[in-house]
Amino acid sequence: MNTIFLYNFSGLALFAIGLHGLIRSSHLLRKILAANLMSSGIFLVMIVGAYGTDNGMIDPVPHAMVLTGIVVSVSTTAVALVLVCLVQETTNRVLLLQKKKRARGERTDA
Amino acid sequence: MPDTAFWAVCLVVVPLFFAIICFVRSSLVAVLGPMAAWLNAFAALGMTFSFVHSGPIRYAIGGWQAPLGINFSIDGLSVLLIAMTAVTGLAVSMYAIGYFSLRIGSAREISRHEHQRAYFWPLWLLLWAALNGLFLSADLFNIYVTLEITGLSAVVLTALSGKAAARLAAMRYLLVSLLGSCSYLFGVALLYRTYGTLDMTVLSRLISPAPLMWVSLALLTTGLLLKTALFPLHFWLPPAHANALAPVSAILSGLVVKASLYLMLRLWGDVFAPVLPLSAYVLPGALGCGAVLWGAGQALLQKRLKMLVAYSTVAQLGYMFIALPLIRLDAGSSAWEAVIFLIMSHACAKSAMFMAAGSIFLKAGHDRIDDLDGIKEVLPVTSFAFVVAGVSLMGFPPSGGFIGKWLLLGVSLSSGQWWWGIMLVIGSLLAACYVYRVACHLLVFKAPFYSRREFIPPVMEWSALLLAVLAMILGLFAGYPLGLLEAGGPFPAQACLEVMP
Amino acid sequence: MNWGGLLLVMILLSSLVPGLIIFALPERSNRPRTFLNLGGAVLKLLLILLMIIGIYQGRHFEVRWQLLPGIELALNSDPLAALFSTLSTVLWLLTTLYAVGYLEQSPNRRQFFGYFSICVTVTVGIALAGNLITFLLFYELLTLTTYPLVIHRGTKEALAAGRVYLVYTMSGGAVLLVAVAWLQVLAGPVEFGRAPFLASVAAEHEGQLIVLFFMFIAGMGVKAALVPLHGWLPRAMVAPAPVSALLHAVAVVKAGVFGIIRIVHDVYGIQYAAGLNLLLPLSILASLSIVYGSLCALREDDLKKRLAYSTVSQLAYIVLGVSVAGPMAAIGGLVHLVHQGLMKITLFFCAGNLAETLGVHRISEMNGIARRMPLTMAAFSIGALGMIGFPPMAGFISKWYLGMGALAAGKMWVVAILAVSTLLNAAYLLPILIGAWFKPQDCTWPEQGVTARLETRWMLLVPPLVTAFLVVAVGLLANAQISPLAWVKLIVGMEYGP
Amino acid sequence: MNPVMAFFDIILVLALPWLGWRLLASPDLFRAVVLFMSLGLLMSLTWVRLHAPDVALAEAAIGAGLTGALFLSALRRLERLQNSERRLDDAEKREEERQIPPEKRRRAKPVAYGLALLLLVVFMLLLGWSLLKTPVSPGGLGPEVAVQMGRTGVQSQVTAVLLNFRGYDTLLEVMVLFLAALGVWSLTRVGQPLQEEVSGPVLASLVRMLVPLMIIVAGYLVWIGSSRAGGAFQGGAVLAAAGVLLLLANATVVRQIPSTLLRCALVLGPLLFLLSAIACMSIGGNLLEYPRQSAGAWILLIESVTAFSIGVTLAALYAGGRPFEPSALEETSGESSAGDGEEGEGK
Amino acid sequence: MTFFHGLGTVCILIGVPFFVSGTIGLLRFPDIYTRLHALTKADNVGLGFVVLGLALQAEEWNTVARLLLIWLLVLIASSASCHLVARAALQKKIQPWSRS
Repeated sequence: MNTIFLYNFSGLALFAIGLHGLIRSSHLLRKILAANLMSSGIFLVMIVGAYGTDNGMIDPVPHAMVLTGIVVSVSTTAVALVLVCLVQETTNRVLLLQKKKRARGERTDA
Repeated sequence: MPDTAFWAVCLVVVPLFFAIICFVRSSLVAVLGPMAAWLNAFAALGMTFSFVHSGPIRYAIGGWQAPLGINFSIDGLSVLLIAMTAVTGLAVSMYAIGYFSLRIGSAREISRHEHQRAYFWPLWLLLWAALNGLFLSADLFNIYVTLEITGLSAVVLTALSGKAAARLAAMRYLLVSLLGSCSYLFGVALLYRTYGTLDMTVLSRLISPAPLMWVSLALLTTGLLLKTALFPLHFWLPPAHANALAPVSAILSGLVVKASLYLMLRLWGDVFAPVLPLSAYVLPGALGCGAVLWGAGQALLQKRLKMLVAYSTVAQLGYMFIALPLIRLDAGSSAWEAVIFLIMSHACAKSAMFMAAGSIFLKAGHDRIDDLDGIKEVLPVTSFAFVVAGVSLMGFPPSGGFIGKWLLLGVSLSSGQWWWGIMLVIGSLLAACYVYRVACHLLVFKAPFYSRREFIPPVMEWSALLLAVLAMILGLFAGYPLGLLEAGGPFPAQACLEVMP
Repeated sequence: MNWGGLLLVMILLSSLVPGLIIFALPERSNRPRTFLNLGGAVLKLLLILLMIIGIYQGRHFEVRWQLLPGIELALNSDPLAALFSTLSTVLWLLTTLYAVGYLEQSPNRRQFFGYFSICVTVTVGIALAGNLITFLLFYELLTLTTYPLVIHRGTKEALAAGRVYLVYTMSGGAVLLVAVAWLQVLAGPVEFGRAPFLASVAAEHEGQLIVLFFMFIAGMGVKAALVPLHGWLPRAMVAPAPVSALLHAVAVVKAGVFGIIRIVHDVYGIQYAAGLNLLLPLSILASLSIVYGSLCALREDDLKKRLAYSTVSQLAYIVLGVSVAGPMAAIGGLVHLVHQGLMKITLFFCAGNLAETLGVHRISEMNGIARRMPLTMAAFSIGALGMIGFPPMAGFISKWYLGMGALAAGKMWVVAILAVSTLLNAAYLLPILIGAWFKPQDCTWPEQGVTARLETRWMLLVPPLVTAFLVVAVGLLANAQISPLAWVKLIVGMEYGP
Repeated sequence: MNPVMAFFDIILVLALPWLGWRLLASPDLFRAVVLFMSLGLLMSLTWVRLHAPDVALAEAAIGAGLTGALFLSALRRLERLQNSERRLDDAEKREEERQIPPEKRRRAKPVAYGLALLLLVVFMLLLGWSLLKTPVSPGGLGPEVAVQMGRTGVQSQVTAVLLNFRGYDTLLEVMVLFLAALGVWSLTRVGQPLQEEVSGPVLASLVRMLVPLMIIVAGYLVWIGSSRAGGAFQGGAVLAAAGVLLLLANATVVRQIPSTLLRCALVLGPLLFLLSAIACMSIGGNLLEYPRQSAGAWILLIESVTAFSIGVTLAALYAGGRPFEPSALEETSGESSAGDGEEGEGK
Repeated sequence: MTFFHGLGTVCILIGVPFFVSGTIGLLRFPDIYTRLHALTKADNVGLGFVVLGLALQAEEWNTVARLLLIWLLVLIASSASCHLVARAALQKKIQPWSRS
């Protein structure tokens, strides 16, 4: 029952909320936000793990991992946002729930 | 004579380098891309040879040994998968040359085609590099990064086709792979927290049943299953694979799903194997059965050729998961060999099918299965290639699929859990059904066939046929790859442990 | 690879290579295609003769190719293999000749002849297969290579027939696959020609072996058209006549029966199978299909359908002969493998001639047809009489030995079955002959533009005459040194011991 | 631990999930994005609290700042697309779709939803429980890193891990950024102006004042990275912020950068990183094995160039579409892919 | 030293309420202009006090310099952004709130 536990809890909560939002919310932008939340939760858990080591010293490896993770998630987010705009452009909607016909795709590559 | 490590590094570095160059001088892609493909294949060849000579090795990047630094661990499994990637990738690249050299339709379409080519090559090279890196690396977090590169470039490639359906599919694909990699990353984080290492080999030594271990295993597995599109989680795969450009579909279906599948095999068959009870393996097996039935059923219902092929991918992936419990049951290594065979022959056959489907689409201007009667008059080689690939997918002798099926059948019968074997046979019968649906249209004679476009570059037809035939006769030369596998030790973990410093 | 092995491989290649080249040739180039076909056939025949001479000199040819430990492809020339391969090669030569004539104007010949050659390659492969896995490989491939031939016409019913054919054979193949794998798990890789194989291996799990036996029979029985599994055969009649000839006499059904013989003789071994008393059910099944096939044939008016059903019953003779444990009966069965092939192919050639020349498909249209096509009908009659079993035709020999064998084995009911079936044969074949020869012509036939002096194209006429001659010859010269009978006696002698 | 700290912790710990929930629940997307950015700031506060200054810097700059900017611009573009909508009824439908908060949607299968939620909660509880059960983690690789620090050529442990122990990861990560730029350019048309002109005397002067300072700061961060918090990513992020500022101010400088130059700037970092990795091999070590004595120099070189490219890349990501390129090919392709939209929509 | 330290603490304690009030204003005020007003004015003063306090507590001079730099930058940024927000609001034709 200490700092570590508290921050663990918070990280898990963020992860859970993000997961819920990613699956539940319909607007694509919200889905992407949710994904970012999830990853923040994971990062939190990692950093807490690095903080609460028994020998009192900070473990730098998770920090490096989190840095990598942040960059990866920003890249993914950028691509995702562009895709959202494309979806909006082609299908006039920012949702994934679309007519079956369109999902099946009448025409493929040409 | 450069050693295995050198070739391994080349396999990662060369495509990255060429991807960058292709991006800077986008006018030269037509030359640089294929060159990179050939170099890559050559490096794979060299690595295979030196591996045969010198056996499995570990390579410490930056000179830092396992727990601290990132290591390559090169064993039979990784060499085989890299060779598979090289062969398939080379064929697809050749196909892509022909595909993007076409001048289709209006000026606008042509210029879009140019645009697609200019970006296809760097993306595909990045993807290739990431796949090689993934097969080589022994470090779970590094594998996460390579997985990310794979997924992201696959998504972009999917969306490259520009059609509405493709964009939607890509969006869904991106979200799924985001979810998958988040889950995977969480699993890795927890593992690191428990055991203080990221290296698979070290992990397989430290591993011990702890509550956190189970949770992280669950997370890792969920993420990987999402990315592999195993049955209940396959919803994203068919639209993505069916709506991409033809070479992209071939890549996605033949190679990309294999990445996470390979990781799944490593974790379940190797790293976590010591602590997992047999009953745990029933789950993937059962899901695999579901995938076989569901995928085949959906494939039978499809109207469009590419959708059918995509659903057959779902079914075939199920096949490979059925093998998991057998791997565990098996005393020897024959189940492992069987899985490798299934993976390799599926890579060749499925890529060939998608390439053939792409050519058919270009020629006919549509891919409605029922209207394809008599296309063999205008595309004899391609339709033959499709049929041959389909046959090898059914697991007819002497295809690689047959060897896999045969070995698995033997294992399941000898281990007493015969139902897995029966499931395999049923699966191949179902495969026969949906392949037949196409084949009876591709084989039947009906002239004249209305073709939308006159000329399909022969390289497109022959590369598909080559892959198909390769998949078909893979079984005749089963000895060599398996010899390689044996060289990698009876199975990866032990082999690496021996060479661990 | 030793020279003998090279010979075996050459035998396969001699029709495989032409087939592949034919695929590469353009559609128009008929002359090279014909040349390739016939050349391949002749070459194969010569090689086979070479092999037979070698066997007479007591050589043993064998070639092996190991895929994996436990999975090994082996070709091997024991007398039984020689018998079947000779039969199919001879008949293939004639069938090719016939097919070239038959399909002269029809389109899409490239595909037809390509698959035709490969199909025969596979058949000979089945014949020469040295172990169970090799047999399985070729057996499955046979399904694939015959399918395009069955649907060659591309019509709706052709496709339907093809679908039925695939459903039957694929499921049969699946059963077979499981059986083979299972047997391998129990007893290790199964080699042919080392009979009795299992007697030594598996004392403890006899139960599984019994189940396996019936799985094998089911798997093979599909192609052999044993009664519950014969459904595909009559439908496959939509295929062109040469294909029917191939299916019925050369390749498919023969492959099935051959498989059954292999299972009984080489895998289980007569004594062991009899010891597990598996043979009685088999013979009952056989006699069932004999009677049932004949009865169905009686009802059919379509000539080819009637012939198809008669195939069902005739093939059952072979199975019967094998399953009545006894040397004489075995001789009868095996020799019927050859005789039935000759007779049935004659009948199908003639039926094809009638259809191609006069457009006659139904028996009711055949009254007085002999005056229009005497030579064809003569050949037909010889074949038919042989089927019924008139001495001194081929059929008589086999039935004689069957009957003798049954008596020797003390199975009177088998003799009864033979008598009944003979009557039935007569009942469904004689009316055709009587009508053709003695009844006046009562309907007109569309002349399908045949301007030759002969009653039809020589390519269509020669093969049936040759086979008809052979039917008589093997009957008359049954005791000659090189007759099939002598050969079969040799085989059976090896099986049952002197 | 002292009560103040405990209080602070509890506030922070409760604030994070609460903000997360609010931002997902808020019906208005703009508000959601703003909440997300503030969440990012709180996160970086958390990182500081947990003694992860590097992560805090990166989070503040990239996680909160740039990601938020990306979201805002995307939102902007979506709204524009919707305004340029022809069929009103669709627009209205979409509007209300946008307005409905997620909880209200899909009342269709409450049972299934409930089950899924239950599953999620149970799994999370399980996770938390197992996290509790496992002992405080055994210092991970910290001690070994400390032992090996001498041979890395830098003082900051994080930088050592990032650029030396796990340099390969960082190489691939730079590739991921490159890939993102590649993807964005391959999917968008030629440089669409994103912002409407918010320029003005104040902003212009602000830019004139801040941008040089930011560049200096970036350089400082990269330099200090070898010994203390900071490094390539933080510096790059600051550079990117400068770029974003320029883009906002719509300074003609950034709009007129020729495409080839931009491409070169994008790949400079990755290329140099890759080449130096190979160079290490040619010197005789393994991949990325810097020579012992000059390791610091290598790392500094790589970091500075990479930082530059990272800055350019992030700014390019924010800018969205490809820069205008004179070659006819690119231009027409841009139009065509724009045309695609209408096609797909027409179907 | 301790004197400076105490003084610094006092300054910080003075600064905090400004922040609090600014935040409350941000939350409670009726329209955007007033909110901006509350935010910027209160925050700048509050920040000034806090920075002053920290500077008094600082050991060496470069820390003080940095703190001052931070203060300066925040001033510039907040004023500019406030201006921009207000301008954008005007462009959007948002009427200032009036008591009626």
